Amino acid sequence: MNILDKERKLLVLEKNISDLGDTESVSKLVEEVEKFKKNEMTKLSSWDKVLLARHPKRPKSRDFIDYFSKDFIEFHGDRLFGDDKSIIGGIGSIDGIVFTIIAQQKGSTVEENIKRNFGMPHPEGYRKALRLMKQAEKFNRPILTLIDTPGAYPGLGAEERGQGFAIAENLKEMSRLTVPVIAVVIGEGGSGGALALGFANEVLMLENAIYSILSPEGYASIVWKDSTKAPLAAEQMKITAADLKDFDIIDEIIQEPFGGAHFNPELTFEKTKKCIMDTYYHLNGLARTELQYQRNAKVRNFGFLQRFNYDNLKEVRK
Amino acid sequence: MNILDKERKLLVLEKNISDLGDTESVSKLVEEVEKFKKNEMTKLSSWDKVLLARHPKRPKSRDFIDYFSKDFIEFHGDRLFGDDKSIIGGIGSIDGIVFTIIAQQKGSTVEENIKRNFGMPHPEGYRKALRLMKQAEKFNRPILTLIDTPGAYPGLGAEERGQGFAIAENLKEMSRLTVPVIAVVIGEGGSGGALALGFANEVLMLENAIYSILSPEGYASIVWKDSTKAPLAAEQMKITAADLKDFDIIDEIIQEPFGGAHFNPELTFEKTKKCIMDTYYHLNGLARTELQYQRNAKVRNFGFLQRFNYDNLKEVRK
Amino acid sequence: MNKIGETINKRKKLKHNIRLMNEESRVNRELDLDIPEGLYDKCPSCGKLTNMKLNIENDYICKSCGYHFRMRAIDRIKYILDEDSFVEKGIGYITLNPLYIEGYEAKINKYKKETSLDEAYIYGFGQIYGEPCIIGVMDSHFMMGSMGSVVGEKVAKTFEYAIYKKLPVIIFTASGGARMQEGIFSLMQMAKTSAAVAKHSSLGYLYVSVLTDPTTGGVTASFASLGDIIIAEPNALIGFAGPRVIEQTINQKLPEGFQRSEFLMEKGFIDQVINRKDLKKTLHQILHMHRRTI
Amino acid sequence: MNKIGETINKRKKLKHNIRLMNEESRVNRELDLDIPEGLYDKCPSCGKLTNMKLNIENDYICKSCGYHFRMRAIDRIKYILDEDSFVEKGIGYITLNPLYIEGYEAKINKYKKETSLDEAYIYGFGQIYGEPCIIGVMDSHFMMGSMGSVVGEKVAKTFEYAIYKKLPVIIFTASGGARMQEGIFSLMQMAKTSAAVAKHSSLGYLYVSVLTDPTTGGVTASFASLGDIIIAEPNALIGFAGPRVIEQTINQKLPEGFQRSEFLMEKGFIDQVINRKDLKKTLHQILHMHRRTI
Ligand SMILES: [Zn+2]
Ligand SMILES: [Zn+2]
Repeated sequence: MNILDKERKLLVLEKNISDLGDTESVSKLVEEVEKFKKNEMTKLSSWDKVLLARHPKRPKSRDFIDYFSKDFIEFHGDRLFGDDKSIIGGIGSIDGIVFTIIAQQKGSTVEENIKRNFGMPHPEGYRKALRLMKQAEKFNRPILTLIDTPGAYPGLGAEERGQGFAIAENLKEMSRLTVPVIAVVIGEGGSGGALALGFANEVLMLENAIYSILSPEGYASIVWKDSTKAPLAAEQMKITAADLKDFDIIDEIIQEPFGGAHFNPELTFEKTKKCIMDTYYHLNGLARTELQYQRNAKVRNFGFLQRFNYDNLKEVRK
Repeated sequence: MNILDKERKLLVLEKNISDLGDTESVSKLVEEVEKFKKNEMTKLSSWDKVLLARHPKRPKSRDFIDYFSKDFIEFHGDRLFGDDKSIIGGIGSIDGIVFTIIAQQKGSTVEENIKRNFGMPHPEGYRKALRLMKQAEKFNRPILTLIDTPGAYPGLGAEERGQGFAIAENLKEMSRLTVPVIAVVIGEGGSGGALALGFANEVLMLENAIYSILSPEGYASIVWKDSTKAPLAAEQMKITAADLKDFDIIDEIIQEPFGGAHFNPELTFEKTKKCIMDTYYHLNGLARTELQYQRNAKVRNFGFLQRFNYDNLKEVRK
Repeated sequence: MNKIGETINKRKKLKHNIRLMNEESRVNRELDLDIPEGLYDKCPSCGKLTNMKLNIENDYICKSCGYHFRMRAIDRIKYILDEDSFVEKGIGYITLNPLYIEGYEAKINKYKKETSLDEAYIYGFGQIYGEPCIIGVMDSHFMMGSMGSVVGEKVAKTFEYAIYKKLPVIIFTASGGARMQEGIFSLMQMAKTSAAVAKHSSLGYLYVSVLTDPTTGGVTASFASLGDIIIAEPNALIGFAGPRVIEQTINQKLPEGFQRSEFLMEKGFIDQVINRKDLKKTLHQILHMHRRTI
Repeated sequence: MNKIGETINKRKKLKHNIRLMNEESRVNRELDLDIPEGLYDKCPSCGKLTNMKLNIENDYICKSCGYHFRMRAIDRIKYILDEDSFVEKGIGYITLNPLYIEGYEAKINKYKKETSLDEAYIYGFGQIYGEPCIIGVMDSHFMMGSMGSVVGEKVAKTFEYAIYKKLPVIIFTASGGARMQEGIFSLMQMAKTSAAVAKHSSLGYLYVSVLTDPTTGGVTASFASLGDIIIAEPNALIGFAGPRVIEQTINQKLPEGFQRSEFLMEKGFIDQVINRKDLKKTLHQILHMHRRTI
């Protein structure tokens, strides 16, 4: 039984209770629900987290932004080719500090999902992001990115207009930024399409978010020629916040409420905001060149490898 | 009789001479030709220069480049959308100095003209130019631009992809360059489409080239609702090298051989090259910030206006 | 120039609150304009006859169809800036006739009289809900807002003054392009104004460009397109080449909405299309959010 | 891996002139490879059976159709660099198995044996007609040239070594993308290598990227696309998403030539498509013309 089945069962149980009204059997049922919550719904497999990260009711970037910032102004377009609606960009103040906010946006409805291309950016989306990052650099403004994408869109137009080139350019230019860059993986962090907004000074991640080099389905179909083995792949690939914190790839895990972010969005937003602002004030002490140095030094260390030492001294770097 | 008619007549006269072979009437004809050359073909109206600037046989940018530089390597593309063939860019050494060379290219044949879009760039052409200028800046390499365009292309795609934005961006970024920029108007310098390669430290101009805010035909059809009055417009608009030198808008006039550049391309190339290299060595003494300052100071002074002085002192700036 | 322009021209007695004074100016220009009660004009968009006074009270927007009337520079300043906050700079430039075009001076004088402006552009210091900025406004009623030497010079001065004052710049553009009558000098204003933007920008100051109907030609291909933030009013014509030139070139009709604000936003060139009613609020918000850097 | 790869694998006795030595290396790897006379193989492009030795003598280009065979890294180095000029750097990295994927180590060992390489990428100092540079070459015969931690580390080291030596970098790419088996670590190599390019570039040094068949995925979306000058061999597959993924997404066949070098040049992403026979000459010329800045 995965988390979605459990969630459904919980709703049935709770409905039963409210149907009963104020009878004696209620207390028994309440007890049962509490037991179910405690024993079943808190044990999440990697696959459960994949399901939660993609949950249709999970709050989207725009929901976070609207909670964080009452004065968010959206800026459109890459000044080159188009305005990619799968990436939202603009400025907004969070607790009095003006941030450049750049976020991948999935839709909450079918229509919005089509408009947002299911959160899968084209090159013009990444170029809009880069334009706004350079703007932030000009005004010495911190950058907040929210990551929630299945990946960069693999289509004709995207390839024609240089998807790989756009992502690479972002990575190169992000390494040059001298303002604080904070990235938060709020849902799916899919591949290079996520990393193109994720080269940050600090990477935060929601408890049930995932971040991976390809989708578990993709992995399963390559390795086992069977995409239904995705749950197994999810386990093997180490894509949860806890796994990535172990690897030191991310810096902070933001706890989600019981049942996942959508069980209590406000609480999720509040915790996320707190974590962002703590991180901001932590980074704010650094000089501009130090911010650039710190961001690059961090990435420079990513890798899991060993180098043969001829004096038989082994050095492992993780 | 305009210069093209005169040119045709000259060819007829010369043919007559060679048809006659070695007879007595030859010397008389030769005399007549010389008289015609001296009295008729050296008096050029502004419209004659327009015709020469657009002469189908007039050497094109690529001919200049091939003469200047034996090792020219062309670099294609804007890294964003396409490779505009109406602008050629690349690097080549001229007398041992490596330049970034960027040039508008008309075709010599109908096919080439179609391929080159008659020398009328799209935004991707200007963005390719900008990319290569920034590359030159990185490598501290002087920039040579050759200008020969009727104007930026006024089409659907060009507008959709931000023709005005691309030209403006070039002007802004050219003002920031700290390497020597030398522009040569070799044929038609048409409007903002020409200026987008023409914001230089020194602007050279071939004797029979033109440089104008719009075509004489365009001017005539706006002012007199009659595009056949273009010759009159050409006179009024002050678009020849001599006019612009008088206005201090350009810096040097490169003399063309008798009959125009196409009567002796090699000589034209050689003179142009000499003028470019003289200018280069003149600019080469300046520090990088001085180069930027000089280029901007020059443009800052462009304008023909007066300011009312309340002490009745009038100050004229040209 | 559309009808509404001519109409607004005739206002002569309406009280206005714009101070057109600065320390160097002894020139005081007559700016009292009025529209007679009960004057009706045709809306260029929906064609309805409407009471001009009512439209003006409705933020210069047609009550019937939402059309944004082309505003005069002085009306724009009055509309956007805080009362009494405007201090005009750069007064006293005189347009010359470098190419000796017959009738150019007369034309300029006619527009001067009609608009009570020196040229197609005015600028100065102002405040938007208390936030200071340097503001520049083009006026399409002055020779279609075309950019000659004086306009170019004043635009450059705008940025230089902003650097001196360490302030952001807001420019409202409205232009048919370069001013033909000044030939190559007009063309060079594109480089001059772009260089001025570059300098202001390199020092870290904000520049907001507000494109209004129409913004075409050399102005589009220079300072209008170079804002850190580019805002457009709804349905404004914005382009490099004019629609007629394009139609002649491609030999077909342009599609509906081509080169309009909304189209350009879709194509990635405009940050936001903003209704005139929300403009002041948005500009204030932008200025406020960039205050740290001033 | 195509047939020619396997074939070339078998070369064991052919004398070669590449020194794989450097001051820190006591590891001497067996690189003597040979192709028996009279070995024939099928060209992947035209399908003709051709004598491999003849093709190799023809610069690894099919005599019949001009197809550029995928080259092994060591052959590329031998082919592009001056004789005896190569000094390999960054020897001794060991690929680990961070996700404990069953069989990953065995796979790596198999490729090591087959290719005589540590990993899918080698780099070092070299000269092209006397012009010094730091050269890096990916090898698609080693696990499809996929980029894991070791490849990413060595690419980063390439740029760092070039900074130390104040030299330009040339990298020949050939990769199927990120190495799945190393999960998130592979992904992070994209940022690491891009940052290394940025640092080298900020110091004013030249980086020439040469894209060979195939260059896809994470390598395309990082250092491969970041050359000051980007060259491609003819008809190389170059893209971010693989053709099969795209076909599945859009549910139709890709057009002929899509994602090939010539297509990408047309789309503005490649400076020049250069035939292998002209490559060394062109690279030399580029290095020579950038010498002033070294
Ligand atoms: Zn109306
Ligand atoms: Zn073949």
